[in-house]
Order: sequence, then C-alpha cells, then structure tokens
Amino acid sequence: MTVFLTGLQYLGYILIFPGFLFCFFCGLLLTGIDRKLVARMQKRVGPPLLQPFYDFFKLCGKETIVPAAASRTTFLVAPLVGFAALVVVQLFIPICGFSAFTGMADIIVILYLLLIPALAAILGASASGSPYAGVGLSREMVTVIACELPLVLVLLAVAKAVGSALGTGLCFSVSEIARYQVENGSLITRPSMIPAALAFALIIPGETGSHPFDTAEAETEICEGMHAEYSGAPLAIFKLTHAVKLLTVTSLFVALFLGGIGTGIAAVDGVIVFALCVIVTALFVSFVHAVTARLKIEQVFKYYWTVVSGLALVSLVLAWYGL
Amino acid sequence: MFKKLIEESTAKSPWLFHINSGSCNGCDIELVAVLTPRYDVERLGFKLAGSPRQADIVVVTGPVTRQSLDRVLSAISQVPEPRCIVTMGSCPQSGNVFKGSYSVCAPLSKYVHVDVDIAGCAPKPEAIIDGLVKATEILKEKRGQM
Amino acid sequence: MNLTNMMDYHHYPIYAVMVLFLGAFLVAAGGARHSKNPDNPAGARAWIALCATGLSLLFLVLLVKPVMLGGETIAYWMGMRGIAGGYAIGIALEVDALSLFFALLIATAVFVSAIYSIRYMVHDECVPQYYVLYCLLAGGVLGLVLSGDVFNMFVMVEILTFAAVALTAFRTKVYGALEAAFKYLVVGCMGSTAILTGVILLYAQYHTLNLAQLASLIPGSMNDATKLAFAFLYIGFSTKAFIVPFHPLAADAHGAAPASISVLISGVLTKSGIYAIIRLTWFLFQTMELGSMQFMLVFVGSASMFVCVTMALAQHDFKRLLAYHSISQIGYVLTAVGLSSALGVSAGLYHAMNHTLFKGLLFLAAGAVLHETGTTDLGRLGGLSKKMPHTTVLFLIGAFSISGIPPFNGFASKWMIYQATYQRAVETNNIGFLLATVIALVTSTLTLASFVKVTQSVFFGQLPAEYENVKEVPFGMRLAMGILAALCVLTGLFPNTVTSVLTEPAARAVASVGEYISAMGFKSALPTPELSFAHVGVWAPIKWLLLLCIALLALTIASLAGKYDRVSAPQEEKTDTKYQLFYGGERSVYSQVGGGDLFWGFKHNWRHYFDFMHNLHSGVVNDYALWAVIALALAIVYMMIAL
Amino acid sequence: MIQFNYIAAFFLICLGFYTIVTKYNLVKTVIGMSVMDYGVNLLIISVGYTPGGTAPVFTAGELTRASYFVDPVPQALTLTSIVIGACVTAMSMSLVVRLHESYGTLDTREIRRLRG
Repeated sequence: MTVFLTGLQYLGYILIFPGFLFCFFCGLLLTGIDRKLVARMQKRVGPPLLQPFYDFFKLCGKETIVPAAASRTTFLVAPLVGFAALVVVQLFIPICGFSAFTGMADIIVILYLLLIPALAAILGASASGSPYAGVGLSREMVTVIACELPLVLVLLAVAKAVGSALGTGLCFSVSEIARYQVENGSLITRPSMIPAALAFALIIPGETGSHPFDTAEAETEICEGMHAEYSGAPLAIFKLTHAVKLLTVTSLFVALFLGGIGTGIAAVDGVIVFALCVIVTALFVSFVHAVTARLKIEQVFKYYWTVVSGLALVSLVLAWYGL
Repeated sequence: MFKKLIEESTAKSPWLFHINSGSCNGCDIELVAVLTPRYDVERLGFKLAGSPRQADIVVVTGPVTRQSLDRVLSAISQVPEPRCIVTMGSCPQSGNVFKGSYSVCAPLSKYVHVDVDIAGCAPKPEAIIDGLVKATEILKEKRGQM
Repeated sequence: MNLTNMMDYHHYPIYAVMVLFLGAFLVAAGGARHSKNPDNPAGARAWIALCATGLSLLFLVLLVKPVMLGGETIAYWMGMRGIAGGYAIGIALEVDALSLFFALLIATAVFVSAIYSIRYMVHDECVPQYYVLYCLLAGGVLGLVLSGDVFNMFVMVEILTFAAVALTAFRTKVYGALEAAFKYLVVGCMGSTAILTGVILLYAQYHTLNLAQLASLIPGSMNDATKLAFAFLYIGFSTKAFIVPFHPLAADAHGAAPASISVLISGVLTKSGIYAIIRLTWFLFQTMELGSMQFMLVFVGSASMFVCVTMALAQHDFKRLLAYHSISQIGYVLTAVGLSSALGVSAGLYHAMNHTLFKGLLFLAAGAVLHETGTTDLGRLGGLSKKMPHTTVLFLIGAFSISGIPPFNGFASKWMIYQATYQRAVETNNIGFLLATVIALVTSTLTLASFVKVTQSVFFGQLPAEYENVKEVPFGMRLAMGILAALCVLTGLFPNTVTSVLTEPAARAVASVGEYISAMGFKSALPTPELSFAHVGVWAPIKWLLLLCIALLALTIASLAGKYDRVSAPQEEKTDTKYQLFYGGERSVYSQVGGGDLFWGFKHNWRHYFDFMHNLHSGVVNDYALWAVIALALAIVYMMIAL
Repeated sequence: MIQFNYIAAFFLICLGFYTIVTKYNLVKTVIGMSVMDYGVNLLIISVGYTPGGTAPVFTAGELTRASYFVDPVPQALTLTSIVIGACVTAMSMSLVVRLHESYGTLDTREIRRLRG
C-alpha cells in the first residue's frame, strides 16, 4: 500500500508538479509574459497573455506534413524526446528547499541533460532534409558551443564557492546548493558570485534561443531554420519545448543564485520561484529582446567566448581564492 | 472540449506567410506597416511565419507574373490544412494596370481557391486588418469542418 | 602434464596469446587461394581466425573471477624458468587486474571486429593474408599487455607495428593508403627504436628485463641513465598511443586502413600505448607522486584532447574525422590517469573501455557506409538513413556515446573525469587541473558538434541520386555493430557495476605496486595503499531513464490522444509539390548542407588557428619525424630537470 | 676505450634521426632507419661487453668464472633486433616500390595527399 502511494506520489511529481502540467502552464505563461513585455517595451499593445496557449492548441489542430525527403521516424520522434528530456530536467531543479528527486543528478549532469532538447531539435531538423534546416542546425550547434564554455565556468564557480563554504571543497549536487542557500541566504549576495550570476543571466537568452541570439531560427533569412519543414503537432511540441526551456533555465538560475527565498511550503515556494523567474525573464530576456537587433552567428560566438566567459572566469578566480 | 479549444485557438493565432508574386512593393510595405506599434496586429495573435509549413494564412501580393506562378502555387500547396488564401491589393485580383500583359497570369483565383480579397492599391492598413480578421473566421470554420 | 593441470587458470594468459599466433599460423598454412564462395573468400580460414579470437576472449573472461574479483596476480614463468641468483632469467607473463582489464578490452574488440570482417572483406584481394595479419596484430597487442618482461614488450610492439602497417596498406588502391602506411612505419620505427634504446639503458643499469624486478630496483636508484631511459620509453610508447605530437599518423593510418582494422588501431593499439605508459609511470619508475610527472601527463592529455578535436572539426572524411576523435578521447584517458588519484585512474580506465566500445562501433558504421557506397567523403554522402536504417541507429548510439550524451557510456566516464580533475584541483589548489576540467568539458561539446556534422552529412539530409540503390549491410556486419552498441548502452546504464567489477580492481592494481613486485617473487617494501573512490557528484542513469520513459510514455499517450498521428505523409504521389521540401517556392532540387558547410560561425572566429593547424599538419613525413625528434629531446630535457 | 662505443652508438642513432628528418628521398629515409637500427644494435652489444670476455658459448668445465663471458642476454637481444631491423627494411622498401608505382616520385614533399 505504501509502495503504491509512494508510486502515486512520484507519478504526481512527474505529471503535475514540478513535471508536465507545471511545465506546460508556467512555461507557456512565462513566454506569454515575455511577449507581452517586449510588446509593451516597444510601445505596442502586444498579444494576449495566453497567446502561447492559443498557438500551441492551434498547431495541435493543424495537419502534419512529413516531406518525402525526410526520415519519417526521426522527424516525428525527435520533438517528443526533446520535450520529455526537458521535463525530466525540470524535475531535478529544486524549488527553494524542495526537490522532487534528489540524489539522481548534479549540476554537470543537468548541464548535459540540457543539451538533449537542443540535440533533439538538431536531429529532427537534420532528418527533415531541408537545406534551410541544415543551415539552422549548424547555427544552433554553434550557439550551443558558444554557451557551453561560460556555462561550464559558471557552474564550476558555483560548485567551488558552495563547496568551500560547506568545507567539503566541492559541491556538485543541486539540492545541496539549494539547502545551503536556505540556511545561509542567496548566493548572489556573495561578491564572488555576482559576475557568475551576471554571466549566467547573459547565457539565458542564448541557451533559450531568444532574441538577439535566435540566429538558428531566423525566420527572415532562413525560413525558421531548424523548423522549416515542421508543421502541426510536432511543431507545437517544439514551440512548447522552447517555452519550457525558458522556464527551466530561469529556474536553474533562481535555484543557483536566488535560492533560499521562500517559506518552506512547496506550493507557496512554487509561486515565489515563478515570480522570480518572471523577474529574471523580464530583465534578461524581454529587455534584451526589445533593445537589440539580431546578431550574426559569429558575433554570437565571439560575444559568449569573450565577454560572458570573461565574467564567468572572474567569478571562478574569485571563488577560487575564497571570496 | 479539446476540439472546441482548438477551434477557438485557430481563430486567435493565425500565422501569416507572405508571397510576393511580382508586386511593386507597395502592398508589401503596407503589410509590414500593419505589424508596427501603431496598428500592431500581434495583439490579435497574428505573426509572420518564415516558412509555409507553419503558416495558416497565405497573403499573396503582386499580379502573379508567369515567372512566379509555379512558385506561388507550390508554396501554397505546402501550407498544411486548414489554410486560408488572401489576395492583397488589386493586382492578384484583376491584374490592375498590368492586365493584358503577356507575362501576367492574374487573377490568382483562376488557379487556386481564394478566400479573402483585400482591395486597394495599396490597401489601407485598416482594410488589411479587416481582411485578415475575416480570414481568421474562415479559418475557424474550416477547422470546424475538419 | 595431465589435463587438469593444463586447464589450470594460471595457464590461460599464455593460451590467450598463443591461440592467436596459432590461428595466424593455421590461416597462413591454409594457403592464399580464394575460395569459391563469394560471400566469404577466405573460406574456413576466416572461421579459424574467428575461433582463435573467440577462444582468446573466452580464456580472458575466465580469468575475471580470480584476478578481478579475487584480487590475485598471476605470475607465469615460461617453461618454469624463474628466478636464479636473485635475477629473473626466464620470460615471464604477469597478469594483474590492470593487464587483464586491457586484455579484455582488446580481446572484445578483436573478436567483434573479426565477426565484422567476414562479410566486410568480401570485395578485397588477398583476404586470407588479411586474416594472418589480423591474428598477428591481435596476438601482438595481447602479448604486450600480458607480458611481464620489458624486452618482450618491445618484441610485441614490433609485431603489432608490422601487422598494423601492413594492414594499413592492405587496400593499396585506397587513396593515400600506402602513404599512410609509410609515414606510420617511419615514425613507428623511430618509436620502436626509442623503446629498444630505453630497454637497453635499463638493462645496462639493472641487469634484468623483468618488469617486477625493475620496479623493485629502479625507484631508489634513479640516475641520469635511468631518466634518459624513461624519456626514451615514454616517447616510444607515445608513438604507439598516438598522443600529441604523433596524432597525424593516427589520422592517416585509421583513415586508410579497412574499417575493421581501424577499430583495432584506434580501439586496441592506442590502448596498448596507454597501458605501457601506465606501467612505466606507475610501476617501473613510480614517479606519479611527483607533481611534475602529473603535470606532464595532464598537459599532454589535455593538448591531445583539444588539438585533435579541433582538427577533427576541420575534416571532411568520415574515417579521418573519427581518427582524430580517437586521439582526442585518448587524451581524456591520459589526463585522468595523470591525475594520480584513485578516482582519476578508475575514471580514465572506464573511459578507455568506453572508447574501445564506441569508437569501434563508429568505425564499423563508417565501414558499413564505405562498404555500401564506396566512399567516406562527407561532401558526397547524405540521406543514408532511409536506405540503411539499422546502421543509422547504431551509428547514433555510438555518436551519442562519444559525445557524452546521458545515459550512454561516454557520459558516465567523462562525468567521472570532470569530477576527478576538479577534485584534484581543489585538493592540490592547483589551477592547472581546473583548466583540464574546462578543456575536457569544452572538448566534449566540440565532439558533439563534429558528430552532428557527420550525422547531417552522412545519414540525414538529402540522398544523392547515385546512392538510390544502396542497401542495408549484411546481417554479420550489423551483428558486430549491435554487440558493441549493446555494450555501449549497458556500460552506460550500470556505471557502478562496471566500476566495481572492472575499473576499480584495475585502479587498485595500479596503486598496489608492491603486490605486483612480490607476486613475481621479488622483495618489496611498498605498502598497499588505502584507496577512496568517493566522488562528489550524483548520477543515477537507471532512475533517470525510468523517469524519461514515464515522461515519454505520458507524452506519447497525450500526443496520440491529440491525433499526433494525423500525419499526412506521401504515399504514391511523390511528385506532389506538397510533399517536396520548401525551397522558397522553387522546384525541389538536390541541395545538401553538409561537410564543410557547417559551423561557419565557429570556424570563422577560429580561422587563424585552423589555418595554422592545417599548415602545420603538412603531410610530409620529414615534418612528422622532426616532431618526434623534438618531442624526444623535450622529454629528455624535462625528465632530467623534473625527476 | 669503452666509452667510444657508446658515443658511436648514439652518434649513429642521431645520424639516423638526422637522415630521416632532413632527406626528402624515400630510399634515404629507409637508409636512415637502418642506420638508426645499427646504432641501437651497437649500443646493445656495448652494454653486454666485458673487457677480455669470450663468447658466451656453453663449454663444459673449462671456464670457472662467469666474468670471462660477455653478457649473453644483450647478444640474444641484438639478434632479435637485427631480425626486426631487416624486416623493417624489407617492409619499407616494398612500400617504397609501391609508392613509386602509384605516385611516380620518391620525393616525400610530393607524397602528401593526406594532410591537415
């Protein structure tokens, strides 16, 4: 009986909170907020807050065309795998002190799991056979490489900072980092972590493929790039993945740098974390989107490997010397 | 319930794919003007899509020159159902001042079923928005019949 | 000698080696005539080779219980001639967990590649000779890792170098095969000479060739001659492991050899070099306590990792690209081993094993493509996934493994390596190790990038018209790939089992030099150290996979309920423009984005580096020889100063 | 002077290296490899040499002190090494012949299809 109940509880985690339903609603809502904010910053009225939901359901109702040149199975399965993997990543990210599944993944694993949705998109694009998708996936991969170096440096800096504070030397576990912040306050208050937080914040638009780093899906030059041949439900899943990735990356940011802000009640914390995600999105995604023009792909790469990596490196060196 | 949801959503999230079939660019500029802060069709959920695969509404401008006819038709055929075809400006409807030219194939309705015609040379943004909203209603109907 | 005595497991190591040499002899005795069966031109001789490799693997697997789990070190004197007057006079085989670990890797790769060869080599000339050389190569490598005698190691190195050179040049018609073989022979020969010089210098000092006895004599009495010998031996074995600066040879040789041989050169030959370097640094000279030595290995390892992965990104030939990757992965192994921590060694060995599995798989997949299409040029291939679906899936498993995508095996070992390097950095407060962690992580992403390139250029994208009639490869070849793919998945899903059964005993053996010496009958005062394999990270692949499966299942059900399958796919009307690719309205034409077209944004920023590297790898054998001489000189100077 | 052997041995090895590195003719490269090999052989023999020692042939009863023998092990090693050296030369020469057939030249600077 208890086994059954525990199973039910975990199933609830996977399907409802912080799994599918939570991801679905909060991810799309966050994207809606982002679109609205960008519109308001550009003095437009903007789409309704629920626009991403409409887009999603509309796409679900459309015909799905599989081109004759595509590899059918990969083309159709790739979006599903990417989204499922992303939801699983969301399960590992602690919400304030609460994490549904502890002892299963650390920050390095999360770093790699975050690659899977991008990889799934790349493989799907590749399977479609379209040359536009080919160009798109090439750019997407370069963006992934670009973001990887600063992200690695940030994560190592955090691992070192928390580890030396705890006295274990190193700390890779996300739930440990979250617990540390619950007890000692947010990491962002430490001087060594400020550049790292800034670097991570600058990575968010790149990692989520949002403006000005959306070269991979540039609709004006390469016909939506990777998704050029996608239509209907698979496209809906891709759009959903895109939205949830925004949620995942911002909530990872919140978990790593703004942790410890919470009440200890999971449901309330969920709301608080979501509010923090909205703030982070507003500052680093919407604002950046509204004020910049799309970069060229080699500029994206250069920017991440110089400016952002430099920031992260400063943080790593500061953490190394115990600040 | 889901069917209803999808139907409602179809009307609220129409994505446009714009084909220029030899237009003088007057209509094209007006279409872009519709996206600017003053008119902002995004408030109605409209969005420009980059690929016909993602589009719901195809907006055709220009007098459908012989060079572009094949291209227009193949691009339209690649739009998934339910779809809605909108001609914009007088050219694709009648040929306008180009009518009778050996290299112009207008009207477009000879080759493919056109759902909405937006008249004008070039149409005013208000007219365009009105036409597009009509198109969304047709889209919703088509979705309901699927 | 009665049968029970013969079947005593102490004899198995020598059986495992001899059965391969015997196989080579029997195949050669069978003559060079092709049999009439077009599917198997070597006839029974192929089966002899297969049986020999299978038996050899069997003998080694039977040793797992006493050596890996029981912790025994088998010391075997050939012809019962052991120690006289305190000196080893006989030829010895010594099998500890480290030797057995490498031997198992080698035997597995050799066996699988033999299965593959039968159907793969049908179009070639002189197939019987191929099997002779194949068995010789396998026997040479196996003999190297099981040997307890430093001169025997040299002899085995020579045997395997010969066989490898001959097999590299085996397809003389292949573009550049002869050239590759010659370059490999020249630099390989310089390496062998260096090894022999090192061996002789050691003999001159200590009057013995036995590894265990040398290990008991050298550490207390290091002099300039010993250091010189160390430098010579290190460089000699570096050429066998193809680590920087010997990586161009690997690229040439792997690229030109038949795929089944590339598997051996990359999965097996490089391993033997790594094995020898471990034996040298940990056992013979016991210098791994020194920071300078750790620095050297980590530096060379990181350089191999990074240089080769960037070189791989610039390649436009499938196998050449894989070849550079294989050295890049060897860089991981060397870095991890050079950390000189228990976790590092365990992680390094784990990665060595994974490298054999996934790189073998990838080379076999490349061979399958070559077998069907006749080319490995990334610019000319494309869209093969529709024609070769099984090969595509197997290739993807290999590609995910090498790029370290969870839950495949490459991830598990790379993840351990990251932790080991970072832990070491924190322990020693040395920022150099931290740099190694960062390089390792970035290299992993670049690896992914270049496999995305291969996937896009070969298996996805558009099918060129000339490959319309390509078929899936025969079952025998798919079986070989399937075995490796299954092993890739299994070793990735059960990292704890793998570490506790295979790599941790081996890592323990690496640390307990005293036992290695005393098992041979020499005195050793070296204590057996207490090892800790604790690591800071957490990763539970099975649970993750379970979660992923539940998530995927839920998603699939939801999608199916939402008519995800309401897919309109072309049935007959392939000419309908609706199902053609979108080309801005134009008629669909063949247009493949692949090979050199990809990753412009990355390459543009690094263009000076790529240009420089391209000019540096000039392809002139004199340059590579010069690199070898410079490396030798540097190694000598470094050893003189650092030790 | 026993040191002279060692100097000569290392000189030969270096000469071999020098030849391989600087000569652009394939045959000369092969010669360089052989020279290198002879250097090592000389080194091995020198290591085992004892002044005044005789050949290490088993002769029952006549010699009592082992030091009269030169060390037999290096001689065995030399034999192996010579055999291997001969194989290397044979192998490389056969490759040179095939290379000349397919490239039409013996210049290493032109035999560089594989590069980069």
